[in-house]
Amino acid sequence: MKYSPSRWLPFEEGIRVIQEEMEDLLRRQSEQDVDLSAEITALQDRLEAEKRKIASELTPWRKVLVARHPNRPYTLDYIAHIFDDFVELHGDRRYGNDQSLVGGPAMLGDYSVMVIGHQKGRTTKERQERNFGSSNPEAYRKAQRLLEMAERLGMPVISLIDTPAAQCLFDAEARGISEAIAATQLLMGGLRVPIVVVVTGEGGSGGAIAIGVGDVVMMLEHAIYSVIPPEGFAAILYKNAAPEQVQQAAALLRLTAQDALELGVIDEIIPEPLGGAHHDGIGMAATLKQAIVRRLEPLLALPVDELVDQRYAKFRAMGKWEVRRG
Amino acid sequence: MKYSPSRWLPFEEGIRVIQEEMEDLLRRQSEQDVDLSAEITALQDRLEAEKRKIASELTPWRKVLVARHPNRPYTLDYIAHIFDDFVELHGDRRYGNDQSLVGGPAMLGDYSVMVIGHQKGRTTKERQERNFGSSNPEAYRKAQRLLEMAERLGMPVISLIDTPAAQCLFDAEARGISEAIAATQLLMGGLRVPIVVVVTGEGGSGGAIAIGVGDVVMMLEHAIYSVIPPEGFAAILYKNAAPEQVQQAAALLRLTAQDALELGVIDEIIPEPLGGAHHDGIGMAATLKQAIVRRLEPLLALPVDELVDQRYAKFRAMGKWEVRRG
Amino acid sequence: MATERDWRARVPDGMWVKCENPRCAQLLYSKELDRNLRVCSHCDHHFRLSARQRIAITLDPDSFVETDTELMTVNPLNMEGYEAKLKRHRARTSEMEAAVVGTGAILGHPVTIGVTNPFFTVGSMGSVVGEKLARCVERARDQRCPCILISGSGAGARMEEGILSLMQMAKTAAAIGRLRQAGQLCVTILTNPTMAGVYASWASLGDIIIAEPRAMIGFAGQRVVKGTKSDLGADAQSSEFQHEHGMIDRIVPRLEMRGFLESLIRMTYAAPLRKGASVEV
Amino acid sequence: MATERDWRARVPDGMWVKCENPRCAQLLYSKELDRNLRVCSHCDHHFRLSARQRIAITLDPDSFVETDTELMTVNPLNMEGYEAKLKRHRARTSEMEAAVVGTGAILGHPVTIGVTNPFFTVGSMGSVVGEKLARCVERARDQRCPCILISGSGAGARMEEGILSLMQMAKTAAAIGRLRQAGQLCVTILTNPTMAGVYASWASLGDIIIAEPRAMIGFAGQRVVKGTKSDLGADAQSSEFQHEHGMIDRIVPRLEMRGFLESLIRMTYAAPLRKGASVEV
Ligand SMILES: [Zn+2]
Ligand SMILES: [Zn+2]
Repeated sequence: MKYSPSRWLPFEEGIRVIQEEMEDLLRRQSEQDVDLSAEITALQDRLEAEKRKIASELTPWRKVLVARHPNRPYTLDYIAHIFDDFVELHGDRRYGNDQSLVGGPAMLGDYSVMVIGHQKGRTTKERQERNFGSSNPEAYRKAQRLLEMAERLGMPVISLIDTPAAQCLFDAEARGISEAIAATQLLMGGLRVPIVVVVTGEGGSGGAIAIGVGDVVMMLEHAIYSVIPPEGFAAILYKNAAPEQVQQAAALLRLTAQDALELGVIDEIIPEPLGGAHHDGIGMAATLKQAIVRRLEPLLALPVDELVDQRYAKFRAMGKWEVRRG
Repeated sequence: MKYSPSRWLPFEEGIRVIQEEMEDLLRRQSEQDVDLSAEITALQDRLEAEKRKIASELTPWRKVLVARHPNRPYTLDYIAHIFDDFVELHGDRRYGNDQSLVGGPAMLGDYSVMVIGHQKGRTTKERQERNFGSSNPEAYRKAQRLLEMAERLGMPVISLIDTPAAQCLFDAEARGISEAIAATQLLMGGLRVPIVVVVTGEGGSGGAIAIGVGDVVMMLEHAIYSVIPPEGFAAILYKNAAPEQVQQAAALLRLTAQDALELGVIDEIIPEPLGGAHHDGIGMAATLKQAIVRRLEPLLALPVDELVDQRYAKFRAMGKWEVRRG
Repeated sequence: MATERDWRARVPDGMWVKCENPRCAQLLYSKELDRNLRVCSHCDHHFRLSARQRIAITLDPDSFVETDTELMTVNPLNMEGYEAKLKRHRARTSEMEAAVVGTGAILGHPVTIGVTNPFFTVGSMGSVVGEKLARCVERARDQRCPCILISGSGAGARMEEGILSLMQMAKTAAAIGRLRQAGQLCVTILTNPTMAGVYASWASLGDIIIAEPRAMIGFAGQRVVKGTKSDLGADAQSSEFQHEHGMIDRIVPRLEMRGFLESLIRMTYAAPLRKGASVEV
Repeated sequence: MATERDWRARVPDGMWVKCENPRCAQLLYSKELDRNLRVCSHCDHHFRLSARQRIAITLDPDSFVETDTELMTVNPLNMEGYEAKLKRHRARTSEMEAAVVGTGAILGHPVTIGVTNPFFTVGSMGSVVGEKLARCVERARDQRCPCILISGSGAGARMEEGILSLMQMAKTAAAIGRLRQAGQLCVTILTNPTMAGVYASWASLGDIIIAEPRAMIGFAGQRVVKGTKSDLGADAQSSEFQHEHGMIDRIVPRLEMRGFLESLIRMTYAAPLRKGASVEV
């Protein structure tokens, strides 16, 4: 995976310092032909320790920053490393070719699947072309088309979620962003092939759940899944929210993978490399692939009516309430 | 039905003259308190004879003019006179509310049906709003939505065709007019409720066949059904086609109801009032209603698989060819 | 009867009430306003109605039987202030939650009905609201009758229930999917306001979608839009805009709504190939 | 072999051929042009290919078996000049009609294939073309294999067969509808030109729609557009415009087309819940 030059989150300062020292050591070793392997090993241990420390201190707000990290692997990165072949398909056959969501058939080992997923951009130009992963209605209508195709052709679906939120500007409203989100959920709710959903980065409200209805729903360890961005929630709670208030809002929302698991919204947390997926995208993709295959194969064995009934029952059970007696 | 002031086709001059005489007589009778009933009866006979004469001389080109007559009943006129209740539904849930095609559930006697049909405008303003009955993609996507709803709810479909052609300007192209026409035909081809199609006026090429796939296809006596407007065909055949050449092109195209019946494209011709439906819209609606009910009821009794197979076989058989032996 | 009690509770004590529309502000005789289904006779402003008022003007008299009242909201995220807020809204509205659901009839034809109450947390959808609506849709499927869902929800999802409220979108959407497969009609009626997570799930999924005039209807909450520097105009979030752009079948004034529904329900039951006979409720 | 004969027949006698693209007009060595699948190595212009040339560059070698050759065009409207026109095109192309259909394989996987020939009446669709394509689609359904349809049709419907040619749109669309229900893939490949009645029926109904670069693709024929005073720009009728507006999945250069199809066909056959086993052809 090719990333733009490393960018560091504020709390990653320790890692940055050690990695610079490491580069120094390696340079000196190769330029001056000295053996610094002992120092390098020591530094590797320090790096590992620092990453562990950071990982242990990942507050919900820090997870938000990790989930949004510009070096975090995106859907097309995962596709490149998980699938052996991928044919990206384009267009909603109605209006446009929205690039904030990608999809198409792909080979997962010996069998084919249909992959859909939000796609943020890596470069400035690509970010704009992909609208920062915020989808217009056309993106969801493309997804619907691919989902229906997958059902007809008998391909299971892999859906990767990574969006700050659906597009909410005038044009999106005029072309029915609400209808697009609603109809995609309805379609996935009854689709007669297995669906595995993974929140890989930002699971941003309606834009996320639109492609979030599956037989299995997983989250990467530091991904987030939220009904509203913490900034938006803070704006509702406080006037001109200060940074600490935004951080507090992030905690209140229970938006981490650990929260989602506890609340019964997801089935599994997929561990990330130490410090986050942005430190080892290839390792992350390998872990993700294993999880997808492990979850998908039992679903392929289920009779389709049972599969669809189970998926329905799964989402029907979501939510918490009490039953008042007589 | 309320029409704008009568407009006369060139070959209807004889009718115009007699009707003016008739109005004169009726005015004199009421103003001068004289009995002119003998004269009136004689004039009525002359009017009838003149209409008969015109009817016998309706060339293909004249039928084109009758089919396009601005006083000809339109879909909403038929709906008003055939159905006991009608709830017009709007919008494609994607982009727009195209008024060149109307539709919604309606009561046909004791049972409900889903009606769709092109709609030209009567007044100048309405003509523009309805784009002269030339449909944009949204119109066909609205039709698709209503067809799918009819299938779910178990309502048979009545489709009334009256369009010069589908819209072919830049915007229609950009929003997929071809896809919209193609997908509507595919949908109607397999819809699991009975479909009765009637070409009531202009059956203009792709815009017409888009909603023309049914178990029974009928045409009004002076309606036309054509792969291309005669003007367009003349333009292909001749450079700067003269009026006679356009008339000749109309004849070559075999676009009348009688041609369509002979060529196996329609099942029945529904007779029009003498001189054309524009002389008696209410009478026309009554005849049309009878034909629809008579054709629909046997279809309701068919098992749905058989219904759909028959419809498929019907269209599969269309066309003429020879089989070369060994 | 609960409906009657609530209806009265919402009428101001005085005989006169000022029109809510600031550009009208006409003084209206409260009994006449009620007779007019709480539509201002001067400016046609449609006052917000509670869930029970909606049910009263929608169903055949005395046909409504409430269901699913045993579902009680909890505080799954331990969100500070949520319980107090619920308590406040319960006291103010005499309702336990923002949705009222049940069965009833229109012209004697069985229907199920689910209504969100804009007076209770602006009709936001938490776990109990989502669950009640899903059960309402499922009941229509089981009893093979049409389902009528009426939205009045300015907030969409209920923030205090976090991600659980987001899941209610998928839950209600999936339920409507099953109703469609069963060939039963779903009509949604959008009233002021219908926004965000509600509009982006069940409210947009009616076979037929009706809106009251000049209701605020849209995806993005105005506060959220402001925060993200949108150029969204106010007009884009109206019944009229949504209708013009093909999202809403009809805008029906409140005084014509019952008649309109009667036509729809009559025609639905008169479909000659309708799936399944209706079951007595 | 017919394919070979035809392929040669389309190569000019001389060793050098001028690029069709007037802005290029480069002299190309004809054998090299053939090796390059008749794509200009200077300007990337894609020369038109006959139906048999298409089949040759699409299917596994020697896998094509032509079907439905017994269908013969008649003159159902007694249109003056139609028979002479057919005769002319038959002589020019050594083909009986504008469509060639049959069965074959890609990577050994069975497929059916139907191709319209832009050199025969500009690939227009009359009764025989429609019937051949419908049978090609039905054969894919019967044999439970993918169907590949390749359009090169500037005229859409064949005017000389009037209303009967219009009906071929409905016929082919309905056939693809049945193929979909049977869970078999339909890929359409749009080449220069794909217009009107062809684009508004089967060409737009592929599960996956591919186009060659810079092909003229659109609904309205330019002559018709002119007659109705349209403001349609030429650009609107191109692969690139249609792709940008969401109508076409991918624009694939001819030299990459076979590899692209291989991926699609391989993945189609590798779908774990694929309906029906494939039947040996
Ligand atoms: Zn007022
Ligand atoms: Zn060239």
